[in-house]
Amino acid sequence: MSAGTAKIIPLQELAARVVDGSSLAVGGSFLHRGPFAFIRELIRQGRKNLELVKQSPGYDIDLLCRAGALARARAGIVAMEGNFGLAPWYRRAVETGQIRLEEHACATLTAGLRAAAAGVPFMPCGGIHGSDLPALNGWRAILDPYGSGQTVYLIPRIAPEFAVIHANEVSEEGDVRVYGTSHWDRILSRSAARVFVTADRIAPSASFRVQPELTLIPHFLVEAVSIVPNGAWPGSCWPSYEVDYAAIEAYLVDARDGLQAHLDAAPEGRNVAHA
Amino acid sequence: MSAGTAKIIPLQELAARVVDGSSLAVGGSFLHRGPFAFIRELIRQGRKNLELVKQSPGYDIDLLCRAGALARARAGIVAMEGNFGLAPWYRRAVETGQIRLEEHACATLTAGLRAAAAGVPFMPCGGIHGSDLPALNGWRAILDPYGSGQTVYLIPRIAPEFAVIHANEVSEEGDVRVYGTSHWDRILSRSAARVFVTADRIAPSASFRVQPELTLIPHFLVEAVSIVPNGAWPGSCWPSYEVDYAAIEAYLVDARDGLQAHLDAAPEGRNVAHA
Amino acid sequence: MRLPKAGMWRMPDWSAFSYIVTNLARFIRPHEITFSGVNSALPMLACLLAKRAYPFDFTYINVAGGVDPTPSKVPISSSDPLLAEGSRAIFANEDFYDLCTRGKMDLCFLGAAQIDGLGRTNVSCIGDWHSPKVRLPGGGGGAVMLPTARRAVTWRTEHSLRTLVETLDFVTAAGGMHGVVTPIAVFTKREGRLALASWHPEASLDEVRRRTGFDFEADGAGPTPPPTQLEANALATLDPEGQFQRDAAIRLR
Amino acid sequence: MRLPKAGMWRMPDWSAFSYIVTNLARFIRPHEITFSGVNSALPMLACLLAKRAYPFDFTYINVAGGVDPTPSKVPISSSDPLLAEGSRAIFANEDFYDLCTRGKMDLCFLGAAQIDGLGRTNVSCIGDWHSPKVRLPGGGGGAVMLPTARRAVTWRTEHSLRTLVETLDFVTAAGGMHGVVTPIAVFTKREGRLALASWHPEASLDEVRRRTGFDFEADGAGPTPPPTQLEANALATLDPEGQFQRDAAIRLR
Repeated sequence: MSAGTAKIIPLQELAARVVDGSSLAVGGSFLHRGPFAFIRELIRQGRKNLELVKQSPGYDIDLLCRAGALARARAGIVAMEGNFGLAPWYRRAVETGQIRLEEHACATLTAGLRAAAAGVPFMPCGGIHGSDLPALNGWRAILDPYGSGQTVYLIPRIAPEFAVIHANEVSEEGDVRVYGTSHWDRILSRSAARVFVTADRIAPSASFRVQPELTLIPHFLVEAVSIVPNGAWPGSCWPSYEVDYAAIEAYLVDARDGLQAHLDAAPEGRNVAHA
Repeated sequence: MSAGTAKIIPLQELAARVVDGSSLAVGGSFLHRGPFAFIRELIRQGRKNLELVKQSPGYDIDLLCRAGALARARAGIVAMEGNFGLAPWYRRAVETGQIRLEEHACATLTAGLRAAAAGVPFMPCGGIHGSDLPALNGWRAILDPYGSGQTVYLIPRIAPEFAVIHANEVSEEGDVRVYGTSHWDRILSRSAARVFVTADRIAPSASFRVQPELTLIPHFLVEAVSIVPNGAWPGSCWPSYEVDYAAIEAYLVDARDGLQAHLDAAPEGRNVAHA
Repeated sequence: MRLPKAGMWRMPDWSAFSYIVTNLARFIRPHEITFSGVNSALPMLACLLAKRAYPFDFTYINVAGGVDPTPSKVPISSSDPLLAEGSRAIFANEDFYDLCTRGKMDLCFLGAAQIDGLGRTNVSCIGDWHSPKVRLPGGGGGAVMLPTARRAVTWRTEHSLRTLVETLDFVTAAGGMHGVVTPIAVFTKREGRLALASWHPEASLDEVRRRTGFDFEADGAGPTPPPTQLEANALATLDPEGQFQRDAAIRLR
Repeated sequence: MRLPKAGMWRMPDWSAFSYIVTNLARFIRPHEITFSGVNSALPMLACLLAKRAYPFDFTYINVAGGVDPTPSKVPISSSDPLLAEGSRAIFANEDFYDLCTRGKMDLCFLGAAQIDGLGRTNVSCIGDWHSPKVRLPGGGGGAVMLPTARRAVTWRTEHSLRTLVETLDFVTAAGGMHGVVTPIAVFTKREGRLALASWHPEASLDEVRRRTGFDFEADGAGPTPPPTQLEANALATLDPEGQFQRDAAIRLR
């Protein structure tokens, strides 16, 4: 991707670039700084047969399962978190075989992404010994060829087609800044073939020049950006807004048209996304 | 290491913790933000038989060779840089067998350090095929057990006893902040058993609380810190000072007592280091 | 830990909630690095309690990237960015996992749905993995952190034959389990198996045996020492309205 | 690249310095990611020249972590932090190496002491590695970047039988060499071997053959097109006092 080209497009156009059947790595963790408006837009557009890749999905994966948009998931730990416990529609989707799960530890999923980021076919990962996960996933262990006597598991490369991150701020050119923890967003942005970003707001390019050390993802790794105020709703986006627990409680009510009602309640309207 | 304990000690005491024969990973790159006052202090204290680990050493490794303090080096590329070309005392030390070199590509040295940082015995590294380096170093390649058909080299773990970083600013508690590129300092600080830091100055802890995202190394990974203004001299420490090319030219003159004259010309005095 | 003489104990009102939080906190040791993760409100409270109640220093890091944070309030979600408030660094996910796998994480709190006598955990499923009766959250930190942390401690808000089992439905994680806390008991590992360290003053060795699915040693076990004033005060400060206690809704029986 | 008709060329004053910098710059393509590293003043100048002289956009990243920097002056050291001045991000060493090994680095400039007809390089030693006549800088980026970058280009300030050789003293790096620039010639890889693309207008095919240690094809080769006004102006802006040219001290012969 080249520098300086106008990368800021409406949310609908950004979501429209993800075709049915795509593998999508999603930023944030549980209820925090996830690109949730983008996920909702995928659902509005009726996307199907997606794969989600995320260490700790929750609201996002539950929403995709509820909408019937998901076919596969590679995940470490799945829950609504807060006091909401399990993700009900996700749970049902796995229990009924609606989606195929590849269960990871968060660190094994990360190892697979690191393999993609480093351009190697696998990545060693510590621990795992004694777990049933390797047998389940066909992970191979090898003896250290350098004689330490250690046996270590090799996690195969995980290379999502898309990574979608929600950021606090972006520059006009697509440089990405986040506040607080970056969760797993750094490695997602280095392992996916195409990186999409939604952001609460644009910040002056000059502010990025003053503190380039704060930039998590440089513009040339980013294909396109949408400005979506409150794009992480009903999750938090530190330090701007906290989790909207009432909205999640409402979402969890298993009512007819509950999903549509939730989508309609979302801050991003059809046009809000236009920057 | 625990939080909050007073970690700031004089440079002489910091250097005194490195015993003869230690393996030392050194921060910065070529003439830029290296812990050069610390290296000089090791020489003043007559340290011997050290191993240096660094992707791109130059002035530091040349100084250690000139002083006869070095026995082994694991390095990617060695030069004075600028317009100074090869590092003369290093070159002589290798050509005469005074030191034993393990020649790396910068990325293979990094792979070995990543193995240590991740607690695994080896790390795969892309490229390398067709080079004489694997045969030289006994690196093994394996076929991807997951059937991609790719063969990839595994670099054995490199775990230095010490990493020494020069930073722009530290907090009283030992949190580390640098400006501009971090070079390889992040991975050095995660792969060494003990992390030492020299810094140009102390910055208020409050400033770290305001922008914790700027902290490269959190206090609990740092064993001890010395405040050494101009500690990267004759190298640069962006944005505070540039390379002192005249001092390096003077250093390169092969005069009797030239080394001592250079050490005496260094900004850090015997007592400056006391914070 | 000095135990009061058995039988002498009177304290009708040590809630299961306080029992778990307090006993998790008691695993924290001076000058160590302790970690709390996602879905871990009780360990989060335990770490914050230890910072207030204990006369020693330790490094508390968490899944929100916080390093010895001073949150302005205690969040409901244990991965809330509030847990990095006041932190002088962000130590994000890749960093704390690497810290653990390279053997520098002293104490990790890790969740579990089922625990067996070897201290192995299942957080994956009830029933067969491929056609589960209940799909649980899944792997999380366990499979990598349990075997690589110097000590791992877990907790269970229900102490029963279906949570403390002889045979796990699935082995999600195995390895370095050091301690387990339930509403009525504290187990620590001894010669490779969980052994009873102490029981809730209102419970008894018999009750713990009756409600535990695996066999265990109990030599030297007795009633758990009650919360000190400092522990009680710290928890009161963290949960002034008792909201966390109500939300947790943990019962002894 | 359109070549002027052979023999017609008159331009007595195209310095070897300008020849190398300009022809390195001409390998840069629109909308690609181009990297310059340590010990690489000439490629650094080539990238900065291309930014000024060419009517297209590309991403210039460098070993100082700079991304499309706007340095207030051109540093002597090609790894000087000045090369991140005006950058909106710091893309540090681990990041640009990973970018290259995962196949997303379009063009890498990599140094060499010896180059063979296959475009392999030696930057390690003259003589036997274990008892070298000259110990050279060593591996650097080459062994990993040369085979993984989409295109790698190198340069040599001396064009002679000891720098362009039939047999390397040591193979430091092998793989994706795309082009080589010397004071008198530009080679590009064709069917796995370096082929002459063009020669300095003051040189000739004969001279290039005489001074090259390996055999090469030269079909379609001719005099190198002279610097455009934009290229000449850009270099003049970057080196107004000719300091870099003097320091480089490169001669055609």
